[in-house]
Amino acid sequence: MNAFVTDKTLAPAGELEPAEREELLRVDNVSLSFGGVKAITDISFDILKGEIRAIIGPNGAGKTSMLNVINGFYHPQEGTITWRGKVRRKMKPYEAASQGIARTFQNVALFKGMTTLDNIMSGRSLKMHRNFFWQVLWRGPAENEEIEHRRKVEDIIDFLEIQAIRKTPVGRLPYGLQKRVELGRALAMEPELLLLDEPMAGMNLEEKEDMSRFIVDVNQEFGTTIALIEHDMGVVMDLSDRVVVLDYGKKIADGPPEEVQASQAVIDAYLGVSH
Amino acid sequence: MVGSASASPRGEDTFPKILLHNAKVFGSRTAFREKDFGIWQSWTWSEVCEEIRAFSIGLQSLGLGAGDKVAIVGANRPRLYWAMVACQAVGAVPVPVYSDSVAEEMAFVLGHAEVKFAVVEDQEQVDKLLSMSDEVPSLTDIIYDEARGLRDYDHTHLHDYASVQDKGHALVAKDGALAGKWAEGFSGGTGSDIAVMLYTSGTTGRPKGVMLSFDNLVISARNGNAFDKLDETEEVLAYLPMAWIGDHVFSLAQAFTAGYCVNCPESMDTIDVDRLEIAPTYFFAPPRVFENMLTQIMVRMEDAGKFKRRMFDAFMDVARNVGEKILNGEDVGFKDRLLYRLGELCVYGPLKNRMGLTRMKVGYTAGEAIGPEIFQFYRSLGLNLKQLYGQTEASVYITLQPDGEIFGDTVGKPAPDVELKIEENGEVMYRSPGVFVGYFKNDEATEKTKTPDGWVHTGDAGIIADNGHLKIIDRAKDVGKLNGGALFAPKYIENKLKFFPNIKEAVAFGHERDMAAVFINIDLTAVGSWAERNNVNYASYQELAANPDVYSMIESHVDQVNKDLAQEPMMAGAQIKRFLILHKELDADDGELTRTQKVRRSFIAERYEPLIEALYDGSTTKHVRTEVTFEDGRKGAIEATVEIRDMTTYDTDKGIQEAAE
Amino acid sequence: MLYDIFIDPFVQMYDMPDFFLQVLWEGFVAGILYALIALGFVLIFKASGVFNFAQGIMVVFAGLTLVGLNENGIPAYLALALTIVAMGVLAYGVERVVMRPLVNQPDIILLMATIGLTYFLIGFGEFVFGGEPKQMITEQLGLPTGSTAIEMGERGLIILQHIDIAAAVIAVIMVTALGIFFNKTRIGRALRAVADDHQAALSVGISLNQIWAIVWFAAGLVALATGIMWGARSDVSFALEIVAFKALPVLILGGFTSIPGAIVGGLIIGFGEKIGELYWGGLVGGGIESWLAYIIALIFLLFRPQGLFGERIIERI
Amino acid sequence: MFYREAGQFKTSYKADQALMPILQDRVGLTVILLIAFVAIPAFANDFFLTSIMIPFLVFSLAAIGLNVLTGFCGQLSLGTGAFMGVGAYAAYKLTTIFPDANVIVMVLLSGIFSAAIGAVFGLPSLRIKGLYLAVTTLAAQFFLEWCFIRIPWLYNYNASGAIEVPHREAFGVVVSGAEATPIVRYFIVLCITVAIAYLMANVLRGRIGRSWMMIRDMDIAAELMGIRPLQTKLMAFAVSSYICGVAGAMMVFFWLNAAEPSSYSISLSFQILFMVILGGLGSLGGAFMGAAFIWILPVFLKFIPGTLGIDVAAETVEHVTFMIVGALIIFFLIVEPHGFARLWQIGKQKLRVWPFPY
Repeated sequence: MNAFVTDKTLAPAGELEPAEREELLRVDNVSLSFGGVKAITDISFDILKGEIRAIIGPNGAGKTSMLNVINGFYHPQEGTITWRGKVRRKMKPYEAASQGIARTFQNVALFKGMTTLDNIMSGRSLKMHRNFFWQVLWRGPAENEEIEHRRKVEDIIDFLEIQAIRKTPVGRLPYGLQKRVELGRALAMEPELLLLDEPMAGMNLEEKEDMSRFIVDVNQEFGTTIALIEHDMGVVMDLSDRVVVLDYGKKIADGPPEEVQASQAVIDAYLGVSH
Repeated sequence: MVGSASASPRGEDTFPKILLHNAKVFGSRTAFREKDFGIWQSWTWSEVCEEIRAFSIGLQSLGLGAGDKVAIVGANRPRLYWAMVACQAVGAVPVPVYSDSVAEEMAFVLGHAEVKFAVVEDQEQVDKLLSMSDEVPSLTDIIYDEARGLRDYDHTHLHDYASVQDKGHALVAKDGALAGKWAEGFSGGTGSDIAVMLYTSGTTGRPKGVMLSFDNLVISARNGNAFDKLDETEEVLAYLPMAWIGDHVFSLAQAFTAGYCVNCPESMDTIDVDRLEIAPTYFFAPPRVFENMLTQIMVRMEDAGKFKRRMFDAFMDVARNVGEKILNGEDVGFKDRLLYRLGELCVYGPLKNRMGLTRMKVGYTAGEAIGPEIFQFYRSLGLNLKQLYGQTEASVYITLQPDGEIFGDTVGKPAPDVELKIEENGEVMYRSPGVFVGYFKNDEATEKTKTPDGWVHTGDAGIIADNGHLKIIDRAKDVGKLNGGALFAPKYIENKLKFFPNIKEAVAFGHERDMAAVFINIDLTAVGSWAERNNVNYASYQELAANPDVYSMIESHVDQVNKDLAQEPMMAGAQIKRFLILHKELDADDGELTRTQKVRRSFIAERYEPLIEALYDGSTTKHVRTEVTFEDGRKGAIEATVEIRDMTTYDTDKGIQEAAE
Repeated sequence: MLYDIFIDPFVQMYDMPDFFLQVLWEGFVAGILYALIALGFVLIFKASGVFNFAQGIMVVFAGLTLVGLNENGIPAYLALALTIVAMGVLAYGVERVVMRPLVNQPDIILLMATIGLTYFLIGFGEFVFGGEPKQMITEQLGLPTGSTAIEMGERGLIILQHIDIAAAVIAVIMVTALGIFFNKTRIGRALRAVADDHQAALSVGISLNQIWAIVWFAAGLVALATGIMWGARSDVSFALEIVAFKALPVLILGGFTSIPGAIVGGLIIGFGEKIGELYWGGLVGGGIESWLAYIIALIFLLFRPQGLFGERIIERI
Repeated sequence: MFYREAGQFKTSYKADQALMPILQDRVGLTVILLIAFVAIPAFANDFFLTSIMIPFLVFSLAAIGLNVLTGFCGQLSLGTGAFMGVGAYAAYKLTTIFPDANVIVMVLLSGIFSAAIGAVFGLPSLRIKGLYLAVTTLAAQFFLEWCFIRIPWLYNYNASGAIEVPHREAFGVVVSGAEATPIVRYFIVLCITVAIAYLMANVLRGRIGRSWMMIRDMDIAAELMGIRPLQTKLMAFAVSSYICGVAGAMMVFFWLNAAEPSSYSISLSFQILFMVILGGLGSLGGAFMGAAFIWILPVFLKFIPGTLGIDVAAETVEHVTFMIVGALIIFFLIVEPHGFARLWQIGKQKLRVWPFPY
């Protein structure tokens, strides 16, 4: 008799089994070294559209280098990267950005001289096109464009619940909020693939919970594919659909969280069994 | 058009009708603002009318009809206010609910009110309602304002606010006559219809649903507007819970009848900034808000440089001396006037500016007693802050302080159209056009509260002072009588004592006894700093409390209270004859206070029985042993010999009466 | 045209080897002086990370003080000693008044402060000694003056100024002395510790302030030597300030923290400049000496941004 | 304290993003503009206009130019003097080639040449950063200076090697050459400076300005967000050099009347750099404050001995001025490394939150 009781279940709308998902990015046999020091050795894995993919591993396992390879900051000596079906070897970071790869950084890399609002607005740079002439005049097209993007940015500010710090210079914010602003900046790019480098490092429990919620919401609300590096295993197990584990630049496991957690190689790596 | 709303005092009698009127008269004036997405999104009266109409018609198409109840849950948002009027337009009754109340209580209210629809703020509220759908079988549909996180929910009985409005728009577009039909629908409504149901969280028992008619609200609101000369140019900030009668009257009833603009803040975190930006002209806050603002001012000034602090202190002294007098239009010397002007430039003006109260025409505080010092502070800055006494059952207004007749210890004169009387037992009773229709599904309670001829029991004891102002002294049920027949209001006496910074707690005894006597707890911080200044050494609370100098200091305070009491004919009989300073601090860990730091009178009476005896048997000292719980949870006992002092009492004609032994 | 650029100069070099060798010598001497100025920069940069624009003016200031004292009747050697004292006072003053309050400020602010110091020293120097160029007291200091001509058989002769030889010798002595100072003495090792890691230096218990005063003093001594040599070749004047900018390209080639780098960089710039000016300068009207060094450095930077002796920079995020 | 912001709220993004969202700021600016456009022309004498106001405005504009590059885009430049020189020589050649054209237009066009040359010298900025970049700009400085000396075509083969501003009229008034009145020059310089400052404020608050600041604050992050470093830096070089070029052209056309290569030497570069640093990196208002300090203070100092009745040789005054300026620079760097603009910001913030400390 009460319509609600029966209908209130959450419908997992649009959720597909991993196998049915389209491949967004594939890394094939990638190796990277700096002057003889091998950072990454022969790593292959893929990221499927719409999933949350975690990359984990002990310190110095090459996780951040992997992200740097994906968004074109480092160029691997060997191997290929396939992005939306197209193979690429070399790519400038700004090209990666324009193709829809955004990221956050391990040690917050915000623009310190700007406010929260401007930092997030900077994420819209690629989507704004008014040229110098219009910018100089301001009134008219440039101003309208600015307002149009300001609206989008305000959506993000609302989404991340950072209204109160909108006009605060980011340098003055506590660390946890800076991380949130950085996420906002990456979101402003409306990326297809969002790379998060230790989004919860240095946060307290409450901040971690908030951040986890935001990450899940981003994934569900905008359908953004997310690849994240994280040390907190609890978070990784909760959030991610699949996990790839690196150790000393090599891949040692890949699969759903439960499976990876049970893998002997992973346990060894984390307990520091010598090689 | 200024003042036009009050020029036609008895115009439209329901909010939907007033809405149409406002859309016509104030069409392009801003009616609502909400800080959202970084700017103040604004709606004019005609836009608001559009919005409400579309939503209302949308609701109708979802099956909402006359007599249905609709829960309104969420923070202050224009859309939620509109939802209330939209419901009223189709004959439904909105039931605003405290959005932060625990699920159990909310479930009771919604179930009791038999709500059919609920209009809520966001996912959090939706989840809460879904979780209690078993207890609220009448609930069929939920409408939410913010879609975030709700994308994947089943939408058969869940609707986006905008989609409901779209439905309304579409229907109007299809059938041009619909808008007219909609207006016709409520044109037959009358002022005696139920406008809204507000649940009061009684101190005991289940919440009761107070049914208020349009007449209650509209007439009260118009009276309020006329009393403070409010018109369509006012700006208010809507930040208090929507389920509270105060907010309902200030942000809806008065806003509609006067046509002024209601501003909703961005979030609770930004309220200070939002208030600063809007600078409301009509401001309402419970005392704790004013207390917090004052504390913030003081804390910040602590960090200021020496020069600024000196300047601040100096000008605040000036303000304390002459500020209120200037505000009240009294005679003040030229030099003081000049200094005050200078202070206005350097301190008061900037201070008011930072608080966002620069434009405040009139401000009210109510809900509980405000500390006289806090009240004075704001008034001395030149802010027209006033007190009022009201209740949900009265549609707020019972008494108001008229301009120029502001006294810290009274709550004002009866509001327009309000009749007031004091019962034999001291209880205040009133009768007014705002008196509620009744409690929903609770005739028993209605009969208990409202007499057949329309008088309402407030539950508060009070007295009417010589100048005609009402003074609330205590809860009626706590007021007792001395054996001599004099009225004994313990809380009144305790509060008077507690206004002294040196006194932290006081417990008064006297009901069915020969005289009034009190236990006193000194304030360790205040008295401690006094001790430091005067080189008084002490090792513990107990030692400080027993210090003769401290005793003398407290004695002088008690004496002052007695003098004050002697001024009031009704209270003069219950002057304090004896007092003692307790050897330990009253503590919630020992069960002497509630967790909200309220005195548990009966428990204390039992626990300190020997001391009470000593108060009444005339002894001057008493040795006691008390069980205590230490902070680490260990139990122990402290022993002390407590001194008891006799006090002088005064005649009403100020003559000194010998202390009765 | 192409002939003028690519062939003719080399033909000339072959045809007139005496002239070419003479040019090389000139370049060598100029290079030594550049290297000495650069050495002053390196000392301070190594220990405090400050790019000391005032090094050039310190050279002028040291020279002027020496000459000025002598002009007022103070014997040369005593004047030299007093000048050394003056440089010590300057070093102490700079440390107290400029460096200490500005510790931990961004590079550009420190750079600006040294430019401010330059202004101050120019004003002060001119105020005390007047703006006129002065003759260096070469003879009084016992430095050689004459010149030696080396015959090259039938192909002409090369003239070597003795003062230039002395400059080269002094430069070598200074570099060696500094090398020993840095590697063998306690203070020298402390200086290196500071350069490597300020925190570590502090934890070892070395006073940063002392060290800064010492390096500024050392840089002052280098400036004095430079001033004497340079002054002996031309005049002691404020024009030298512009020459001091040449230390920048030298540092870019040699790296900001390397003493051998400063020497090698100085020589490259010295040779390059003289050869470029004399064999190619004529093609564009001469005077290219004023900018050639920067262009050399610029081209160098584009291909090896970390300098000759620097390690490859790996950017991290 | 004078900022009473209560009741100033924004109902549109347009108002929220205005250059001066606070009413009191707008009033203040209006007052300053009124003084500049009305009070000064009405009351100032020729000396004040020629020796103080005109150079002050010219230097302010140059400082804005350098600030765009160094303050907003984070690229250190020591070649400002030479870029100003390019503007001056370009304007000189333009007005020689087109004698009938409006010389004000020529001055504005001359900036395009320095923009082009600035962009060329900005090319290395892709690979070179910080102090290293300063060296490449030094290359520009010395190379261009050399060009001004060695290419006689640039100065019309004058025997003196200097450029002398010809007599030109525009809108029926003599605007350049020896006969141009100070008041006319003042208005031209004022209008151009104010206009460019306003237009730059527009650029700086929009996408382009933001991309510069992104590069300045964290170039790697900027690149990973889709900013093309070379394009962005070159644009900063070009815009900066344009403004400097116009300032350089104004310097000779409306102030000095004649200029030789040494007018645009490295010491001018340093002077402008000081204005920017002391005024405050990354602040347009700071450029004006810095220019006022560096230009007006020495003029002021020169008059002090005279007014005190002390007889001192002009040279000595000059030397002492140098010392004082140098010492003050160090002093202000120590007191507030972020310049007058920051001092102003702090003061303003204090006034806004008055009487509170924060």
